[in-house]
Amino acid sequence: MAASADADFKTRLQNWIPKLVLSPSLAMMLVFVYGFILFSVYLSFTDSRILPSFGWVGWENYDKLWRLSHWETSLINMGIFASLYIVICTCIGLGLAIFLDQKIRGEGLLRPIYLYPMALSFIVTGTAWKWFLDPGIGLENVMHTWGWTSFEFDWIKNRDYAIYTVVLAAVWQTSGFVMAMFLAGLRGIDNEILRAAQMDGASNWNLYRRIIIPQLRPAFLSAFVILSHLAIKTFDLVIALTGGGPGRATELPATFMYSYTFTRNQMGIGAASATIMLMTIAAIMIPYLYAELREKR
Amino acid sequence: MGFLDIDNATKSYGAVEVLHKVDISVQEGEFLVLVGPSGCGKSTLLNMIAGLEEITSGEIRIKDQVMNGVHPSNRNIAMVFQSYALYPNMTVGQNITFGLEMHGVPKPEREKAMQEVAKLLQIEQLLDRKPGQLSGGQRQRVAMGRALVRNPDVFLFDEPLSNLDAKLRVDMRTEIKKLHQNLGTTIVYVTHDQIEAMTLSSRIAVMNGGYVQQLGAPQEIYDTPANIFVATFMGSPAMNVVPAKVTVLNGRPHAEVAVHDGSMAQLPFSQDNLAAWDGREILLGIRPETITDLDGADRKSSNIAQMANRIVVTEPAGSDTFVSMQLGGRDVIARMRSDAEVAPGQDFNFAVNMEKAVAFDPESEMRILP
Amino acid sequence: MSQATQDTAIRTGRVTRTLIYLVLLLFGLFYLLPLYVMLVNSVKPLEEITGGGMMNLPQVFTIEPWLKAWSSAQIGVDPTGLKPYFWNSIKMVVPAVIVSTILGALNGYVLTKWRFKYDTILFGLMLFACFIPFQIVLIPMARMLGIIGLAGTTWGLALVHVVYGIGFTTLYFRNYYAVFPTELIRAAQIDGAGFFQIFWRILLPSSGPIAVVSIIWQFTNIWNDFLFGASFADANSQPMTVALNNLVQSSTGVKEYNVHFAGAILAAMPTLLVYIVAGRYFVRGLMAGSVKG
Amino acid sequence: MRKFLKTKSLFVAGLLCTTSLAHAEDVEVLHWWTSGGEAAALNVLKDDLSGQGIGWTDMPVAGGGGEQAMTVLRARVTAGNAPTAVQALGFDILDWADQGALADLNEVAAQEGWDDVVPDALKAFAKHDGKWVSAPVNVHSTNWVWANKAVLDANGIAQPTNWDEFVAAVEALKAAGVTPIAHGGQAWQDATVFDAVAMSTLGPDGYKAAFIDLDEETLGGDAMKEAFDRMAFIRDNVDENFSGRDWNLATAMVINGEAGFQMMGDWAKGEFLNAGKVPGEDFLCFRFPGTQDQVTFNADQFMMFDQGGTVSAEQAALASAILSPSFQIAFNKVKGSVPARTDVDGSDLDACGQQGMKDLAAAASSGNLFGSMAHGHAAPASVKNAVYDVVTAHFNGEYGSEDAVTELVDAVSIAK
Repeated sequence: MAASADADFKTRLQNWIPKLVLSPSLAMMLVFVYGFILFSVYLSFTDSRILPSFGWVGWENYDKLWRLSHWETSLINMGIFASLYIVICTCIGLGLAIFLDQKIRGEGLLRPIYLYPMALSFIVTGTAWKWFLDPGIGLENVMHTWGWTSFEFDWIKNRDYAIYTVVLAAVWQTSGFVMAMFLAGLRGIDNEILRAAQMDGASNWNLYRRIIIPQLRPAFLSAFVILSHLAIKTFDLVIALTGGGPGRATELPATFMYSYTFTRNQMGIGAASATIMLMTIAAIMIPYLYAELREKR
Repeated sequence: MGFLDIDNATKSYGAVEVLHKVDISVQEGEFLVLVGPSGCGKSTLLNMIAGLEEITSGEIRIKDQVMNGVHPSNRNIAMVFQSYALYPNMTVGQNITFGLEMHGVPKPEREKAMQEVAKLLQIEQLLDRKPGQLSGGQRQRVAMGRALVRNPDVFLFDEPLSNLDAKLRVDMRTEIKKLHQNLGTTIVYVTHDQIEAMTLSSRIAVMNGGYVQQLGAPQEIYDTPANIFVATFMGSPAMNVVPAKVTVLNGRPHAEVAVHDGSMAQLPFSQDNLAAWDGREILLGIRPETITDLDGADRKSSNIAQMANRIVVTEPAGSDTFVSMQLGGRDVIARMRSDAEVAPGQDFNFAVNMEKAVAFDPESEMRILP
Repeated sequence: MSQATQDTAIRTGRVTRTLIYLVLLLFGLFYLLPLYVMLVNSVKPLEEITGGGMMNLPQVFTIEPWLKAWSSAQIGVDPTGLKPYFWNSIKMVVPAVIVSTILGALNGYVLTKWRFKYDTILFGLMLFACFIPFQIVLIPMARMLGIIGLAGTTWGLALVHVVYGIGFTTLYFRNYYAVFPTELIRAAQIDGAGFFQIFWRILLPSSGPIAVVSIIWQFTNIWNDFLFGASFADANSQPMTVALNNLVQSSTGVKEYNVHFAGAILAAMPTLLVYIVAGRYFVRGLMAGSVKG
Repeated sequence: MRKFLKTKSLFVAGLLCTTSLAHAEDVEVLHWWTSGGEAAALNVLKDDLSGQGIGWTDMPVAGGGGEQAMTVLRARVTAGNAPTAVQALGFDILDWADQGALADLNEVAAQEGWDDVVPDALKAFAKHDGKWVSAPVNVHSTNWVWANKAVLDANGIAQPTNWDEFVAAVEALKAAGVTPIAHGGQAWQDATVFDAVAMSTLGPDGYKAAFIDLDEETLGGDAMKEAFDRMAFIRDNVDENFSGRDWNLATAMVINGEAGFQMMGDWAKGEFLNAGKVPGEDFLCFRFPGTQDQVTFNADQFMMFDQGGTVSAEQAALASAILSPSFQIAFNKVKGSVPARTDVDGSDLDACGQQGMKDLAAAASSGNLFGSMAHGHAAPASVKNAVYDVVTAHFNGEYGSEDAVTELVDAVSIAK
């Protein structure tokens, strides 16, 4: 509302208070997020190495970046990781939520068990996971001592499979959280619709497939946003679990960017990879945000 | 100058004008009802009076004070919302006195005012409850209490009864009417229910498409609707509107209407105004209650016409029986006494009280008679 | 049909139910496994761990590793254990969670109930900010903190967490307030309540469920953060995760796995507690807002 | 923001002006020595300083051989809040000195006569443009092989002195069903082995040409391919579970007799000693076959950050304490390395340590002392990591030796 010239004090006050209240958050956002993004994009065109410096080098960093074979590896890994992670988390989350919604005795006990991994960082659970996945002391070893000697589970040591152990641990951490979101969605569905569908003779399977799951669309969308943001930011997990190895087999863009910016003293290349990452994120998120926010208007 | 003046008020959102130059003047103690279908702009107008929406152009004055740009709380108005808008975290008592508290009224006075209002509305025993524990009717009372306690210049009601069940709605309607009669306050009341509009108001503004279609006393609007929209919107069942042709027989204009078998019935008008329309098409408006059997016809009427037609369906409704027939190619409803002897398929001799008949220009849809 | 007497409309047979319980329990085990490994090995003497048998229950039960991790393990030069860092974390987390939640609530309130031109775009900007990878802000953020004089302080750290948490808290509260009846706001306006009075008296008392979601989310994220804590804290404000990292990642010498595990569980204790205690409200809070359209 | 950052030196100068004066009486030390032994060693330094009334603010950031600490350092310097002293390795020191961020310690150095007692190879990293900027703590040498004597004896294996003997020894162990080589599959460990293999294959001149001068011809030459072939041989003789293993667990395999050899720096000794093993009796330490005369080294130093133009009394005291003979001995006894100054009495050190000191002095005087590529003393971090990438990818079988050589040339040229 634009205040009329003859508005009284209270009305005028009420017109600018909301904007005033929003402004600190906005200012912080503009400086600390968008300002920094611009800064980082700018750095990607400079010869920065150990600290920011401002010698303009044009596209050189991007050129170097695309010549690095393990940048490619990290992008491919990101594709594998993100798609598997999002799909598996969604499936497990939805499945568990549906099962848990069947008037399960002990739901109060199971729910926190499913949820708690989200509370832990991989700095905390990294070692336990590493042990568990290690064929020498972990699952494989345990199976062997239990007499199943042909059991093999050495993915974490295997260049081609290591990325899947990263997926496994990541799914462990977040699928319970996704479950909670779906459970919330399920609990919000009107029972009368379900009864009506049952009167129509729908089987349980059809009930879920045709009636319930389509109604969970908002939960799917929320899950997608949260999962994709976690996938993009996955960093601690890789560092704690594989350190990017074996070799560079589990390198992700986030770890790539970190290592170039901070441990390899090639801040320019690091910034270039960050820029590409941000553009990818933007390409995925902006259409989504646009659709979501427009709808609500 | 009225008590509340709406002077050429216009509202637009961007380029879209949703209210067009509304001009209403409300007198002190008047009960104005804004009625119309959803999206007609009635709630927008109410919100503009309340100060919840800005006025794009024009003026709103209360007691000759221009209210444009004045904060809602400084207009000395009170509002009852459709959902009652009771603050869920406060008790009934706190809900009622919240406005006073915001205006800095000291606690003892607030208490006193609250007790008075609670007594008036018979909700004393509810004062410590939370809104979630109340029934619909009780919430309605609390919402009114919250408005009353402020002792405002103008009460605004935004469809306050639409969330109640049918019986309660009727009771509350009566209650509001009583309250208005006892307190003599000025009320602007928004509803889409024309019965509420008729029963409660001292004047009605019928709105559609952002225009005030007609402003007047209830009976005036009922008897002489300004146009087809008002005619069909007000009254239940709605006024029958059928195409007819004006023929002047014996110097008197008649409406020539086709009955079920295509033969023509001639219905004489009471007035002569339509002589100029001789031979032209009009739309004839007949209220259901003016079509009866011969015994049920209004004895005071000086112009009862007879018309033979075939009954299609009968719907006994206890107090009345509704009878439908074909007239002018349309379904027409007649409202008969419950003991009228009618049966589907029967050829029946109807009495039409042409004194109450209305005629519209089929092109402009405006009333041309009476 | 007897559905009317049943709470849920879905009915399942006995076999299906058994299967469902089985699956649920299996997943429960899957989720518990790492915690089990950590717990079991944190109460074993070191020899027992190096002797192998990660999954075995302890033969000798000892509480020693826990005591050591808490109060006497070597974190850097001083054998202080994790204790002092625990308080550093608390001092950082509490204000950061409170401020970011309050700001998120206010933003959500403005964005839903005091709409103005371009507010959706502003919200979109805030939401997109959630996706920024934190690694790229380290250097410019450090410079900023230096300029405003908060470098190396708990307050500086809290500020950083507030900045990068607002996007999420705003999202949660905005979605929640979007379904909050606007008529209540209007009623309060007519009653004479101002911007903050409406927020404080009307909205906030009804925001319990979503506040729980926001607090849980922020609390766990901030508590578990390592990158910012390591980069922006100095010796007196290093949070628990950094200390845990120093304990676990020491480059040479004997790795005291039992102490490491005990320390890890200690570091995770507050977030675990939050999830267990408030988990119930969490689902309720999600229901109340954030997963609705 | 750009205004603040117009030129590099202005940028850093601006930072240093805002450097806090809060720790007037304290020194703040950023390091990653958090294990019990290391911390005990640092405590010697701390106590020394507190004897002089100087407080010690400890700022440990462990992880990744100092990678994490370097990130933190960058944030601290950018924030204008640089610590007094920071543990650092090789080229990192020079990089920071290039930024103009380090203090000028010449005064202290002159007083204490550092120029005379610190070997030139170390000075190359501790001095920048003729200015002392850093105080070296120790010298690690990285081309060691650790062996379980009992295992070797049981299989009739003598200490190998060249590659062929080493191959024979490995084959013998393999035939006996012992894991020949204990190894942890982390990039820096792969590179540590590669360092030694390259030194033995290319010879000292080739090593220098390839990794210090970054000569493309040598990097892409046949000898380099041979070095990679030898890496492949080593890869074939480690156990299946090597990937991601910490180095000390690999050492434990040698200690326990599960494996015969481990190629690792001298810090591995601490593990043997902790396990109660006696050098020469229970385990052997010798130079990697074919590098008997060479020493590849890395040195821990404390670089001193400029605290506003002058070297404060505390900072000077810290620097001089680090290079004091008593601390050098006390620290290196615990750490397994040898003192950074050559004039100290090493009689307190054990057999391996004394051997190390002798080797170092000999190598230094004969020009056979080289900075370790794997530990950032041959080339800057960017190049080091580029080499890591290739070595570790090759070691994990991503490509063969031929491709590895091409990749190496390419990666180094990108990183240069």
